[in-house]
Amino acid sequence: MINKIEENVKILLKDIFKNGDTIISYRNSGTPEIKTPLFIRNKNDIDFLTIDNFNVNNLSVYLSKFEQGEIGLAKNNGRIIITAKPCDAKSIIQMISDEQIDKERIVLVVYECDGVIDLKKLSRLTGELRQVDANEEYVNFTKLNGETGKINLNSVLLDKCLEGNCGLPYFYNYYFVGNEKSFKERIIKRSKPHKLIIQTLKDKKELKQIVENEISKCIRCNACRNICPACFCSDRCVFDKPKLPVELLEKDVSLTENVLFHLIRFYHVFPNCTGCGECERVCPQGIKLNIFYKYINEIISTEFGFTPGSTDSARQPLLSYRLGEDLV
Amino acid sequence: MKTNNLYIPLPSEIVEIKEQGTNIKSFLVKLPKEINGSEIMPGQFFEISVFGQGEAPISISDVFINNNTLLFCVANVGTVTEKLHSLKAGSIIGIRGPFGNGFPMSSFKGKNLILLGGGIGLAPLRAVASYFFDNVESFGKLELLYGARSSKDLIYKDELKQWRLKANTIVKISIDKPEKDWKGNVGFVTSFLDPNFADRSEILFNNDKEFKETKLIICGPPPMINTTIKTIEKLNFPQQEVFIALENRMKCGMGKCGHCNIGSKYVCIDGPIFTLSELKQLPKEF
Amino acid sequence: MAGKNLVYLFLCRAKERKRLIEKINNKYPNIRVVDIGCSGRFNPEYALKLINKGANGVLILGCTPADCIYREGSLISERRLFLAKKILSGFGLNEEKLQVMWHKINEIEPVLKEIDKFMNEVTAIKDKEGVEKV
Amino acid sequence: MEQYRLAKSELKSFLELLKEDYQKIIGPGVDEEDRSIFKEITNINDLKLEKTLPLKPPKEFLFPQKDNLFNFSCKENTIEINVKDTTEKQVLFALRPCDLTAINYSDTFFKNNLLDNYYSQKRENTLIIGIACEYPSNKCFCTSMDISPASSNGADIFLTNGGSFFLTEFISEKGNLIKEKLKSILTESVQEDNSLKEKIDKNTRSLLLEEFNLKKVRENLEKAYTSEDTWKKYSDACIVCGACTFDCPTCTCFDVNDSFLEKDTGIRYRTWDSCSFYNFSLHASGHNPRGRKVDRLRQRIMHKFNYTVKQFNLWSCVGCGRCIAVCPVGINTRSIVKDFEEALNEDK
Repeated sequence: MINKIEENVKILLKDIFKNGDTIISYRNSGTPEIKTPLFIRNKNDIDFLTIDNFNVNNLSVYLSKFEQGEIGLAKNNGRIIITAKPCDAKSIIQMISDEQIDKERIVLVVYECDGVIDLKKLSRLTGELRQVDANEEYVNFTKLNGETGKINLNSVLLDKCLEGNCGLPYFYNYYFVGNEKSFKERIIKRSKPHKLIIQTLKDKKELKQIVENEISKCIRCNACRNICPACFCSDRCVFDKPKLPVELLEKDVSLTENVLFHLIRFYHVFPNCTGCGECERVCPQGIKLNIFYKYINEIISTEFGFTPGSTDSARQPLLSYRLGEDLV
Repeated sequence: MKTNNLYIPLPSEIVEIKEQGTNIKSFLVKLPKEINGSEIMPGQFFEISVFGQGEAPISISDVFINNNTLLFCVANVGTVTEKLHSLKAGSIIGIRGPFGNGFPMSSFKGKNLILLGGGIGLAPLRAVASYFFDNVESFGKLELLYGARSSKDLIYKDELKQWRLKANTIVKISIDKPEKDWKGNVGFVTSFLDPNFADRSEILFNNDKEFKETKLIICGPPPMINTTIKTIEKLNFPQQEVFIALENRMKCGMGKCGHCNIGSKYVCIDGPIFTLSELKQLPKEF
Repeated sequence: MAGKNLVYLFLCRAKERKRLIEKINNKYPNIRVVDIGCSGRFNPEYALKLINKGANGVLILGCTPADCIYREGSLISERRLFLAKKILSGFGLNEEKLQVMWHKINEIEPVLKEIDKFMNEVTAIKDKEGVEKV
Repeated sequence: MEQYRLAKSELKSFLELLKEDYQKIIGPGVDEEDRSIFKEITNINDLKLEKTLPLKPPKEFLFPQKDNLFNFSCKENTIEINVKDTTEKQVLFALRPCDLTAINYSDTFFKNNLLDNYYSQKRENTLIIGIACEYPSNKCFCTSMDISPASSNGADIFLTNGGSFFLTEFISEKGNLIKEKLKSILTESVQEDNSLKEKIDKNTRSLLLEEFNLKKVRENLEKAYTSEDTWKKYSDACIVCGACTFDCPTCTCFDVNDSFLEKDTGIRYRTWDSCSFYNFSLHASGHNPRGRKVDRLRQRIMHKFNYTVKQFNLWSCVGCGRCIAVCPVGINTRSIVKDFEEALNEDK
């Protein structure tokens, strides 16, 4: 179903594309199962675009840092047309409500997706691949030595797709629904999102243990910070300021400094974290960062009734107060 | 300097600190006995350690073999240099070095030297000048063309006065913008190389018009180096006679940490002095 | 390097609380008093860093909302500090080490009483947790 | 260079014999999520030889992410500096030819003209046992960097899988030193063992996804510096994190920093640094010669495929594919290099 959407997306993009615009989408990289972001500036590149279950990246990271030119693209006056899954759209909407990007310059093309593939799960089940493609139900692959095989799509989806809490986007310019039946199924699946691991995190000793052996693996490569759409000042991040008289964080890679790095990044990001799961996906050491984000997101929604990315104008809790809450 | 571990700084005491310009100070420090003073060439640099803060690569400004001291000139631009500026005479710092290739003084013998300095770029050029004054007879003429943003940014003011009186030495100074009680030249330092500038370089345009007997030595901030290279190309001065001191970011000073890597060269061991012809083969990343 | 067994007291309008600060200094040698102008200006990152580095506790003294000369100084930091405490416990650190108290500008005794309570709590935590890691 | 057979059943005692001289044995194992990593092998079933290459390279055991250079204490007017020597001997077990060549490169780099004591001390105390590679990933391209999957250069002892035994070759004198001790569990090797290596080499070569011609790449890269559009095609996606350089076995760049432990005693230490960070080449004046991320991606590729060959006559890329596997946005070093293998496009 999702590859049928690809043709329609290409047709749409070809006729709305004007000179000076930039289209951000996905294309094949040198390895069969990995997709890489594609930046289209002239019309005939649109054919390289691919829409399938391997589009894992959250492209909104290039929007949030668009103006600063370090990670985002250099300034240009045209529009930015971005293809997005519903979960990426949530990040974009949260950025609009954080006034990081202005709505007029964005053309949001959202397409329905039956979930994206977690490459770690895929390689555990299939090993190294020479060729792979996926449809609604199965992933067909050929191994390096030529053997072919087929596995169930649901067995290799990302946890966030299994949870199914990637609701309908609050706003979009174009929305590709795919066929009627699968769209209805997905709406039902999304209506009862189930929580995966949030309940276990109550007792303090267990938490300290998780922090110790998870965060001690951290090699401080900044992948989680730079991929995060909610971490939008990563061009002038407080950790990179070369001239602070007393450095907030030292370059040392000990457990204390690593915990401090994640504490402070976590503290900066959680009000606008939409749970897109990119930080856990990109971590070269496989640290399960989502545990911490889910834990704090649950507190904000119960305490302040605020879920990031739900609307494009909600005032996030930290910027406001209410008399008589006596929280502290 | 053959201690087995080149990362270990040698303790050295600050003898005297002098204000030189807006947030620039010169530091006279004791030369540790493990370092042989006569081996130190102009254009080389030392890694100065402020313990607890870090290290900064500072080019050698002068070597006084007799009273065993070294002179450095440091601008307060980073965390280490800021801490260094807060120190008083008598406190202990660490120095490591000398690193870098330095100017090939022996190949300069018998030639005229033009020193083109920008702002604090005069610091390493002073080492060249004092080498010239120590062996005046084996060189041609010395001409110092020195520019700075404002009169307050000029360093070694009293030394400049003494150099004017020395034999076959010419000193020309200019500042970027006119100031109230400034009677000297006004304009960028590259204007000295411009043929129709009033106070233009004497060696280039009178004594050695074919540029056969002259070495051009440049030290200053990257923007100044870029504009100077353009004017030199206009003059078509022979490129292998132009010696440029680069100032890339450095951490180890021994070609290991990779910060000063340009193309296949490391500025700290293959430089910091490069001839213009060498620089042309490297990517423009300085 | 952050203080082994040190407690940091961030308070607002230090100029008007001189007598209180004197009392604290000679009563508790291991409390570091820091003037931050207004408790709304306190950046919880400092608390996260200090507690993570092994400090005993961080205490923030702000004005009561009615008494606050910046009208909403202490209120602004209310939610921020609450969520900072949650993050501390989310990372397995002890959230009781970070406390906030609001008092009128001229109160001395109630503040000292609350500081005593905090110091006992904090030392109790410290003994339970054993040696501090820095 | 004599060859012996080490029966796989004897592997357990092989490791125990090594343990007598070397305190630590590090080899490929798996973490709790079945991801292959290098870890300390305490007993035989920690060892997992059939997995793909561990993502974090063995360089962390020779050039650790954080290395204390020295401790200092500032007394009244003297500075006391002392360096802690490492005397712990370790074995790096079952390294594949790509990691062997990477260690060979970092040996040359750290020992070239000014010696780096910290690296060379650890390197002296390390015995390297290589193994022929039979489980490549679809990101590997070691054959394009003319490394054979069964090449033993760089190893002290080299094992080649022969079904029920390992063909064991003692190559360096450090390897021969402990040969006597291991003799008891080795058996004579037979003539047809010699064909084992070509068989593995041919089989692994057939599994690789694509190759490129290194000589043409190097020539084209000479002129490729200014073709910005080709570089931009890849660097636009780059998020300038340091994952590719931290997981690269031949990346040796580091940063040096001080920190105070007590009132006036502290340490100077070095940590890994990455040329894709903005601060890497930032001058104190604020000028940054590689300010844009396209400059930094170009620096990484040019350094690996052009610059180091001029300095040390050695490639500083071993085609292990870790930078491809670990890149958060799927930038593929191999396809960048293949882009430059064909003729240079016209926007020179």
